Amino acid sequence: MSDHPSRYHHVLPEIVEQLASDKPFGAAKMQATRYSYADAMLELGERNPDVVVLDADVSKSMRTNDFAKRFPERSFNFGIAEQNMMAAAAGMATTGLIPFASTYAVFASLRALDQVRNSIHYPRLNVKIAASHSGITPGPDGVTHQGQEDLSLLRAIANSTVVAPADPVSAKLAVHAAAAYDGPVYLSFTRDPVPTIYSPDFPLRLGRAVVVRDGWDATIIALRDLVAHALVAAARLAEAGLEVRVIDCHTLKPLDVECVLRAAHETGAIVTAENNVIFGGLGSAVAEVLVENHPIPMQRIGVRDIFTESGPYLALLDKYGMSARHMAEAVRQVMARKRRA
Amino acid sequence: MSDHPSRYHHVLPEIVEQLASDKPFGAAKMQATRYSYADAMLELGERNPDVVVLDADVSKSMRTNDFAKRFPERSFNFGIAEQNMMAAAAGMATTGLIPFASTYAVFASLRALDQVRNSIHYPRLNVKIAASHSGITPGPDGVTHQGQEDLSLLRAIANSTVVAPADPVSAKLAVHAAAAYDGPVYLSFTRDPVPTIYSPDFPLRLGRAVVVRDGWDATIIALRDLVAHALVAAARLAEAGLEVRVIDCHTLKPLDVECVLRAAHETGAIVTAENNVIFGGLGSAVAEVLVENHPIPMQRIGVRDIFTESGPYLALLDKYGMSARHMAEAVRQVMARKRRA
Amino acid sequence: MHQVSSAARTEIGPSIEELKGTAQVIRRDIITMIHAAQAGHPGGSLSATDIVTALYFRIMRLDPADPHWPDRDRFILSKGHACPVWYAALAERGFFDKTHLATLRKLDSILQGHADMKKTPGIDMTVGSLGQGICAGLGMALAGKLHGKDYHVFVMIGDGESQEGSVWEAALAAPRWKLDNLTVIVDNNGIQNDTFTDDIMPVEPLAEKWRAFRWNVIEIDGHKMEEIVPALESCLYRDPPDSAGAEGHQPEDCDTTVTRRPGIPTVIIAKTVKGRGVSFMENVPAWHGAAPNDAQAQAALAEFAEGLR
Amino acid sequence: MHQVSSAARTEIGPSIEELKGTAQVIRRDIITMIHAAQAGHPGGSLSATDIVTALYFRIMRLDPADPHWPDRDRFILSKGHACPVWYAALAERGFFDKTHLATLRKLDSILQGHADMKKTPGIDMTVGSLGQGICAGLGMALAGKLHGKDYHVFVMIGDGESQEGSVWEAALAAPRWKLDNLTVIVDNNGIQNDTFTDDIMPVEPLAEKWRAFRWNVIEIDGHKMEEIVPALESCLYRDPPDSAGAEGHQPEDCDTTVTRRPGIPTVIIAKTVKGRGVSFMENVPAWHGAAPNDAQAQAALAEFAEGLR
Ligand SMILES: Cc1ncc(C[n+]2csc(CCOP(=O)(O)OP(=O)(O)O)c2C)c(N)n1
Ligand SMILES: Cc1ncc(C[n+]2csc(CCOP(=O)(O)OP(=O)(O)O)c2C)c(N)n1
Ligand SMILES: [Mg+2]
Ligand SMILES: [Mg+2]
Repeated sequence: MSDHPSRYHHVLPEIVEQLASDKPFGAAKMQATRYSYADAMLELGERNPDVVVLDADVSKSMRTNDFAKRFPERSFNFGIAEQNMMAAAAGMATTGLIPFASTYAVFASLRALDQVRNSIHYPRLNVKIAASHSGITPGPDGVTHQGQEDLSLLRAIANSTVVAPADPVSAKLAVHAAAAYDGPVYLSFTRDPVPTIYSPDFPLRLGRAVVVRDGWDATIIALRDLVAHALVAAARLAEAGLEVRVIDCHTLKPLDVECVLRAAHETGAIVTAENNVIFGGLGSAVAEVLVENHPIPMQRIGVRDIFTESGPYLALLDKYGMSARHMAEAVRQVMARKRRA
Repeated sequence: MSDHPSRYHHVLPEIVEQLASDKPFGAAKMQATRYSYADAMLELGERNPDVVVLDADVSKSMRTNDFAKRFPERSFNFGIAEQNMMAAAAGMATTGLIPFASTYAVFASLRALDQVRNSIHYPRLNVKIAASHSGITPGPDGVTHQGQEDLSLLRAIANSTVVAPADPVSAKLAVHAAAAYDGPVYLSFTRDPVPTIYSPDFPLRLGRAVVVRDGWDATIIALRDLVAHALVAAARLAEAGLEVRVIDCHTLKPLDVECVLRAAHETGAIVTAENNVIFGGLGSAVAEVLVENHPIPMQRIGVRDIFTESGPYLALLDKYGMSARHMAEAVRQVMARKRRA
Repeated sequence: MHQVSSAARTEIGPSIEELKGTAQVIRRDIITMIHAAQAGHPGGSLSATDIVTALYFRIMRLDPADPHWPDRDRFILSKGHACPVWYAALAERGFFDKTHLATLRKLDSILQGHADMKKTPGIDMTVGSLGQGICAGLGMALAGKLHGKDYHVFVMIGDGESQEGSVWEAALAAPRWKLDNLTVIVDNNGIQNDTFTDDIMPVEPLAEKWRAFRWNVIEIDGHKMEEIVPALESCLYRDPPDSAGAEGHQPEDCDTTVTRRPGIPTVIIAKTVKGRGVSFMENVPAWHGAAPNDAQAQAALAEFAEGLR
Repeated sequence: MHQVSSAARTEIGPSIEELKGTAQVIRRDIITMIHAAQAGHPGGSLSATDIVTALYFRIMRLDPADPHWPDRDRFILSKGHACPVWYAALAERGFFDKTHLATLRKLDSILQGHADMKKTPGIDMTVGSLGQGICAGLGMALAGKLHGKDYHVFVMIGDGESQEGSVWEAALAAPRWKLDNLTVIVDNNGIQNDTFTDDIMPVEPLAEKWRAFRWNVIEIDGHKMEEIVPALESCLYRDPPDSAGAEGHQPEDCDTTVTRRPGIPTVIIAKTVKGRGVSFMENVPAWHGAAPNDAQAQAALAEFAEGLR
């Protein structure tokens, strides 16, 4: 084996072992992180009587109906009325409740964005927005249900905290971290199952990116579902003798500037990877930090200026240039630019 | 005089003359570009029977009621129902009409963003969105009426064309260019009066940035109302012996990559200036291009991670770090970084 | 220039009995395609089937060879998740080859999970985010009036969809512009995504609401062709070709009399059964967005075969 | 812990006559502050004045010294552009010093162009984008029920604002959750930004609409204290302190009898005059969002002085 297990941090050993194989996640426990959210809400509901869950007729799909069954008096289904749900959540938060407003990313970040901005973020009320179907993770549903730009939209709103956890373990931790934080948090979850890649010791702290693989030749900074694919890319590049750092940038905003700059200084070349448009999201955030502090070659992986389409989730990642092989190719390109510079 | 009139392009001579003075726009004809939009619509209405104007109860403020008076049968006031207006505009466009949907930036980019994305941009229908009160140009109204992130939001939407003209002359040209283009265009206008800085020969072509002042020491890339202030910054820096290029990047998307890269290569240091949040807008767009092609020192001027407040427009620009002196300071800083690099 | 005009709309039209048969064919295609895709929304497709069939096979003026014909009537399935019924009807009507149906929701398909007007011939508006199709339909109706055209715009919305505020924005606007060339049909099947509408966010009394928004309201059984056809014909903006005059038109094989109300848009509130036609899907919320497995698909198809015989 | 409870709400309360006087003081402050700012919305501030006065000086349970008191009644001016009336009432009620009024819309002021709950003591919700305050009020009413509190939530919306779909989303939801601790007041002044509501997008019949959405509807003259006070008291979630029981409470100095409807939210549709109290502003659309010049302000203040004498 050409890869070094000791280079990985918080990644389950059985995952590390197979990363470079044909079926990198053959052994992984697969789960959609929307369900990790639902699980975490059950725990939170037990622990904190101020926690309430708001739905907009997708509680079956997000399994927040589990919370509704266990805590019926703290569960509110607004029907298909996302605007009302978001502004009502703000009103609830003024009384000390901690509302988790749950819907799909497209509806949270588009249909109700005015309420999200003016009623929640402007007065900085303690509302958590739980968005499933982020990125093009609801493959077969097609464009209208694919939150391909939600991270960019939420990052543009002042006072926002935007969190996009990579796997079921970190997703649950992110929910608890959001609940503990006083202020609005946008939580981005996947519709499709993603591999469980982390051990329970994953140190999720809002605003602190995590180096999940060491490396010195280049860095891939990824978030949400693309972290797993970044690990695969790194493992394959390791077989070719390249040591690539992988950073799980679960908190897109506030960005962990220190971690990004350390990677810039120590590896000299960066690839960003997000299942999100390449306008205004992770790639932009990292580019901003680089040009303002330490300009080095960088390349973005993400959805280009296009609406995608229906199809199986992984096939879409591949068709739209976001799979491990695209990341590996991008790493080679930024490294070539680094050498030329 | 230490400044060189020949360095300026398409800028009115009487403007150039006073740029470095205490009252740089004392001689300028002041007009809100929302009114330039209304004027252009009258011309378009005469010329093109397919052009219709849609309003959402701010036609008095945007003066599109002039169009309504002249072409009552082609004017539709939806009342305070921006969602309906945007989706109805899409429906109209399917029949060959060219709807200009007019409202404030906050409502176009927030309240109706789902309709703007799914009914207009996804099917790429020929709707023009005319947004007044972009940036924090509606000073005294306060945050809920200040479109401080509209450019970032619209840039994140696939298939979008985002145009933010600097002055009344280019604003009118932009409206005509948008009408001639087949597809959605977002037009961003100011609520407050801005100086007329351009001569009628201003070469507004969608997607083509314009160098309005030559320079080799650094470049300020600006859009909308901040272009005028960038010219002032450049004129003042010229008195200190620095030659700063100023680019009017009226089309934020698609970005004029060639023009940006030429500036990067020829001047080696860039400041971006937008009356818009620094997340996802012009600063991000330029940073993306730089890191992916020619990483050099850059700095962003814009609204930080904060909601602003009520106040006089120019006082707000100053308080929130977007006036000529901030740009000049930023230029000195990027130049220092360029020298160190 | 264009030679179709009223010829495209079959002068006599299929009989009520023929329409019933066509509806069963469409139901079969719905189940077949959702089964093949192993994803999609059978419940709301089946509740809408009879009405969509009446529209595409008897009411609407269309030319399958020229889906962009400016004079065509428009239909928008604002409850876009139910697009399998739309795709099946368009294919059966000849807008595209039936072989496409098997590609539903697959990569590179012309049949997206929610309907995309730029990918599928005959789809008049891209839909999927609830509450937008009705507003787009309003825009088309406004355009029709402006252009002096006599086409009619039909929009179908869901009862759950009626919770969206934008629906009521459009409801407020249509009478203000006297859009009697616009008809909204509510597929009132009593179920939304999570469960029964009454247990989530009741929308009744729907008729009273639409009346208060100044619409002409017709209430029908959304599965009785004998009620569907005359209700739809009664609100047609232009005279139906086989009608003597605008007032009190009554097709011979239908049992309902309805009167046109010039200058007033009509809403047809259709009482329907979600999953209609497949015994085990009928009125069961779980079938809102679930695909049948092999055995279930077979059972469903067997029921249709029964009905078609 | 907190000592105010019902004492904060004046047991006897100012008389109807006293309230009328207070309303004139508030009108004066509205004109003064908008004149000083040379920007703002006098029309909708003046049409709302009598109702806002009744709320803050007779109906609501509050403690100006503790604006965040959890048991306080809430008021949300969903039509947030009319915040000068809110600021004037809060200042008059002692929430902050009146000297602030002169800073309206100025840099660094606590009085934003549209109300900001984090900057102004007593503002219960940040508003300005129409159609959101009513939804936020719904959330507060839900929270009140969950916490077992007896506070009441009042929300005022505009007639133009009633065109926003989100208003109807909230209208649909409140009866579903039996929010009898929520009262919506429509400032039905017949004018919106561009001109008369009937010429833009008519919203009538408003009472019929709200009834179809299952609300208890009360229609009043929004400038007659004798109608305003009993209407507001009649829907108060808890018993008014001077009331014998829940049913048929009738304050002695008022001439309207109204009955509480447990489990049903109430909407008060108040017929008002935009610009009320300033003769040249009354029912003139141009005064929606224009500030008076020196002469106009003087003329307006003279009219109030007349009324206050
Ligand atoms: C704005 C929006 N919110 C949520 C959804 C997710 N969704 C898809 S179908 C559906 C339920 C629709 O119920 P209904 O309108 O009654 O349709 P039908 O019963 O006819 O299938 C929901 C909530 C959506 N498509 N759009
Ligand atoms: C969502 C939204 N759209 C547009 C506006 C701009 N606007 C401010 S006030 C106003 C008119 C409001 O009319 P109405 O609700 O009748 O208020 P009133 O007459 O009481 O002043 C408009 C359109 C806004 N504030 N919010
Ligand atoms: Mg339904
Ligand atoms: Mg009004």
